[in-house]
Amino acid sequence: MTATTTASKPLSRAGTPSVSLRGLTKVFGGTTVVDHLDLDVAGGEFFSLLGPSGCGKTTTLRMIAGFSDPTDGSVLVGGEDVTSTPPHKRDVNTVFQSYALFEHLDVRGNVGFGLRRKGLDRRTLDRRVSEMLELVELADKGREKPSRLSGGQRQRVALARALINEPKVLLLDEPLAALDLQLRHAMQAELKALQREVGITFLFVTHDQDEALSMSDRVAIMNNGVLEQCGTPEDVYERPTSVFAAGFIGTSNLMSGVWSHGSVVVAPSVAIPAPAHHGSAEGDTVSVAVRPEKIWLGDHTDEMFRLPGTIEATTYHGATTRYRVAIAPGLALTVLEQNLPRMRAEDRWDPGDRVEVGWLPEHTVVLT
Amino acid sequence: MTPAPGHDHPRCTRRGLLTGGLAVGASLSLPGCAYIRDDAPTDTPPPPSAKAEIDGDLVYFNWADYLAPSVLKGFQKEYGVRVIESNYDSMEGMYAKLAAGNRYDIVFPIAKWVQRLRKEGKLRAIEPDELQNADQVFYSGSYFNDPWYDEGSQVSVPFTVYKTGIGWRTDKVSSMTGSWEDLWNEEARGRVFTLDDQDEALAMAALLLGYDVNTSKPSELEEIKKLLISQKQYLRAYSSDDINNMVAGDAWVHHMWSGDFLYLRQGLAEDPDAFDFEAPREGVPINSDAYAIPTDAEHPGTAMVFIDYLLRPENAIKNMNYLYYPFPVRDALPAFAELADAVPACNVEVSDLENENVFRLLGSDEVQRRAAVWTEVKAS
Amino acid sequence: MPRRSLERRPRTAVAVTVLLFAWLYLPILAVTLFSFNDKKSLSAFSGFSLRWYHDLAHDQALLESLVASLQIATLATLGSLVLGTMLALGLERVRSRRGRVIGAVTLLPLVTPEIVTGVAALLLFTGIGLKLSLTTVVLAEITFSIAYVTVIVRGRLAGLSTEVEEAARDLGCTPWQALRLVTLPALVPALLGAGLLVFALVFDDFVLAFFTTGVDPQPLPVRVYSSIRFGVSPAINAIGTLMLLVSALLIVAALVLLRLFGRGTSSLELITGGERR
Amino acid sequence: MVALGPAPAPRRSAQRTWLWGALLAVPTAWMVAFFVISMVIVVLLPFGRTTNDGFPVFSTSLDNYRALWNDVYLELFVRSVLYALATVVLSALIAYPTAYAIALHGGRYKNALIAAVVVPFFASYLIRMYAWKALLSDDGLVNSGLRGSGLGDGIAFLNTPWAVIGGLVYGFVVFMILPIYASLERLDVSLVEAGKDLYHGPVRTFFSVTLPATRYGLYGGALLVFLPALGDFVSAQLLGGAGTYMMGNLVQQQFNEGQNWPLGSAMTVGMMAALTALMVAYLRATSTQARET
Repeated sequence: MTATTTASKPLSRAGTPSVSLRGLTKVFGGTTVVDHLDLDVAGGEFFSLLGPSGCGKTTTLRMIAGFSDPTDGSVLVGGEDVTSTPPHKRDVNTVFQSYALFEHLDVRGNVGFGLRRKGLDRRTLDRRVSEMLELVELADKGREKPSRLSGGQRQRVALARALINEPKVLLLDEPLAALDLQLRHAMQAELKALQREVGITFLFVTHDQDEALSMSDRVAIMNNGVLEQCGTPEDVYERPTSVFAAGFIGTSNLMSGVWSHGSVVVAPSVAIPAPAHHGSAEGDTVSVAVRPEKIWLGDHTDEMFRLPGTIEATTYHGATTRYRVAIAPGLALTVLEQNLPRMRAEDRWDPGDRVEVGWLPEHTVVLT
Repeated sequence: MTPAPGHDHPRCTRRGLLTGGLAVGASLSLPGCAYIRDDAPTDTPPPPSAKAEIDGDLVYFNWADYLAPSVLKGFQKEYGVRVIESNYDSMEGMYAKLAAGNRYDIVFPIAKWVQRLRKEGKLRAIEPDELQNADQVFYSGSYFNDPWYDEGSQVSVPFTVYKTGIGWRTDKVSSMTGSWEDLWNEEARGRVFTLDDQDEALAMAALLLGYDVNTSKPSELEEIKKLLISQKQYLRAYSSDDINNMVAGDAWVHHMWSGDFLYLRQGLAEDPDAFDFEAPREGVPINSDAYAIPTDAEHPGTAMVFIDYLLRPENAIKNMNYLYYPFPVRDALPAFAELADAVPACNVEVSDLENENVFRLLGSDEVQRRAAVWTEVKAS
Repeated sequence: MPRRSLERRPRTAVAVTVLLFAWLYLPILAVTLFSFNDKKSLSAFSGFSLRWYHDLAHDQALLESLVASLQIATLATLGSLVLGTMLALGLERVRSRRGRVIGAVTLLPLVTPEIVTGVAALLLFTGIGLKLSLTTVVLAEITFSIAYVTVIVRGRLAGLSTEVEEAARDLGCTPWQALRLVTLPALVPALLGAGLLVFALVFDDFVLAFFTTGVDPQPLPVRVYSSIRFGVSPAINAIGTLMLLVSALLIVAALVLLRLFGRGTSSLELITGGERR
Repeated sequence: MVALGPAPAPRRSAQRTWLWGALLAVPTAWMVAFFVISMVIVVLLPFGRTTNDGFPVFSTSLDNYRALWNDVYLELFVRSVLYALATVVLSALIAYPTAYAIALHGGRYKNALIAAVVVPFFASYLIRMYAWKALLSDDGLVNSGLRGSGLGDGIAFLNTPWAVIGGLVYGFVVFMILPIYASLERLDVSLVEAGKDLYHGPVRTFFSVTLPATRYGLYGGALLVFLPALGDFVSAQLLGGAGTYMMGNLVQQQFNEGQNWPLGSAMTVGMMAALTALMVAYLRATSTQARET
């Protein structure tokens, strides 16, 4: 797998990794859910595991937390092997998707739960709980029962309850999935700010690519139990290394063709020039991807690769306009154009118009 | 009271069951497993009598509501003990509880059950000399000095005597004939009740057929069965709640106990003349109940005191006025004759007891044959 | 969202309902009314009197039966709550074929006629030489009630996210602590409801008590049964009224509790054992 | 059948610990000790006999099981089943309209009404039966009322098969009402309304939409009523007549007056066998029907 090579590349912020997974494998009733996963998350990093549901990301998280025993492989937290350590002895805490608040306790009782287990004296405990509630802006809700709180507030209680233990790693299992869109955006920003403030490693599981890209220092894309790609948000967006990564993050014009003389032939009449790709030989079948927003319908420069085409469909999306442009029989590209201030409705292309599409060769990504 | 944790039974039981279920004829004796044991020895002499002195609360086992509450209360007050009361609703039920090892201080068995319990060594001797009022029942020439069910009167003291006959509604039925055939009375068809009691029901049929009330001859039992089944078309139900069945108007003719009838007529009925009682000419079962003290009674002394207390004529009279059953206590008998004045058929003279229609103790086989007949009669 | 009712009232159905209510409550009213009667009659009310309550207050045997029944119901409730909850937790967490077999066996008492259970208990206790007493009644009642508790608690457990227990373990609880500090408190409403239900059932249970009772003061229903068969003291009316009152209060309390908190189980599923789909 | 409560597989498996096994072990041991073993004794004791002094002991006799094969008992068995079936049918006829009226027309009093139906069933069955016995006796309140209002000479309610069946319905109708109510509660009212458009008329709609949609409630209720009705002995004892003996009475008689525990156990086993056979037949029938629809 290509992922393993990228995943374990040395980290700039260095030190001992907060979490290391070594050959982590989970088999459920004959199905391999997580397949020999290797991963290092650096201290203080905001790291996201991104993938469609059923890709094994939650199972991975549960194995790190200790709720699920790996079939094979090991989990290290702060350099220490915790594979067979029960959850209550691991220096990690989890924010659950359902928040899993204790309904019979009030907010303070929930937040102070972990510290009380550690046997802290009352006064310290009260002070720390108050500080933590201050931090998550729930200072006035301490005596409320969770059932009386809003979704966002419940989520913050769950966060506070986990963070107060100052774990080496905080595991977050799709904590924002239950919130509505606006609240989710607000919480994304808050969560990121909070992480900077407390400096704790966040391992964040999500299926929402926007969320992963906007919040994370690094993102790992998982599919069918394996890591497809791991890197900074820019890396995985701009330079996807697999068909899956290119398709899962954002939209891509994916075309498969045959490698021939520095180009990929995707249709008899269309050969797309592509940068040299290691490991590919003449006549190999490869895929190429081009992001829709990288394609221009006019104002081309000389360096651009250009192709004639016909507008098939025009869809107005407010901030953008989306076109389907046929460039060969059975082959069409999606093109995304910003609706800039100077543009008016009559400036848009209509179906049937003949156009020329063009993009810079470096925006052609070759995938294997 | 508390469910004891960690019972000691399962091992014993499981092994017991396996051997018990599988062993061919072998009777392995495992102590503690009740279903694997030899037949109990019989005819052991009763343990000696206790002294009549209070030695604890009285654990009392009787039919429900079969003593005047005021008498019970008086006893508790006078001697400063509690009476812990349990009830049975059949002699068999009483026997089963005793057999299961429950410990009572005093029980009130019917005559033949005294015989059985004594034979099995389950009763303690009662020495009349210990009782201040013994002469009220054990006077010279008294039938109870040597009754058929308790030779030499070793383990029992007489409690009540009664007979079984037929009670009827004079306002509904006019054609009574003074025979057990009145339980087949056409006028009362569908409103006849027979006592829900194996011995009484079989005895009634046996007397009608001219057989011994204790018969266990298969041929006679077969006839009795047919006769009883033939009665079913006249019958409304088998029930021992004779008083209420009459009071509620459900019964017009009722196979019933003399004491119950008297209570019904004198104690309950708005119009006493609407009820009458007969002792059929074929003969009637005569019975007596007795006081007895089980061998394993924990407070036999208190039980002795209790018996003595009940033998006081004034207490016997109180009980008779409550129960309407005669107590064979010498100085109380005139009071009962007065009570039964209106219906002489209800009166039981001690001389009535010299009668062969008493329910005697039978062997296990005989009992089961009779039980099978009774079960079939009720089931069909 | 409130469910809409159908507009037209089906007159037959309403009539049957009214008749049913009359059928159910007429005897209760009669018992209550005649418990205040000043005569021993159940057909003519001749005047108000508290004499039967007075009789009851002085009927030691009847009072002892009442106390015995209360004791039996209390102990059987506690015992079956502990065992039934353990069973529910175990069945919910141990998901194996063995677990399913155990689950089926524990539910058998619910589909076994009580007379069979009673006979079996009698034979067992006699066989192992355990003297019949209030203890044996309690043991039999616990065995019979475990299934009810298990059904109710499992219903509540199924509605309870396993994440809550995991959260507790995540925050430093051993499995046992997680159970004690988080799961059990969350089960409190179901336990209360189940407890009240079992208490009412056992307090009023006749058949099992009939077969397993011994020398001690008899449980109230057994005493009532003997009285009914051999002529009734009207004090029975008084005690009947009290029993009706106690049972009714307990059941109403159980229903209200389950409705307030028992999101997992409705009061109906509790009594019917729920419906399979 | 009476599978109780929803038990969906958990979304995730918790990490295995000794705790759950231990939790399961204690009540399981209890049930084995007090239920399973007792049932084994019930099956084995009929091979035994009664000693001279009336004690049941284990043996290897087949007499008690053989004694069950007797015309009188077979007739009684058929009678018991008929009574239990009549109880089921009558209960359904009473329970369905009641549940229907409360579930669909109860409005905001729905919960109060259903609670009012349930409450009496937890309040002394015996006392209620005894009250009925007094009310229905020939000179009782009901008959006095009938005579008083000139409606004939009164009716002998008690000691008839119908009194016994009435007592059984009275005791167990709640087990029919609740499952039907539960299934009516879940019924989608718009289905019924659609049905009215489609079939015209409430009666046809009821039989082609409402009733089929709630049949599982009816099945469940039928079973929950049938089982206890077949084993009951109180109703026949208190309200029955000379010819209304049921299996429960037979068993009870062997244990009390009959003093023949081995025979009583054999009758108990016979009763369980009959029940099991009927249950299997019932399960077959309902599951076939479920598959067909």
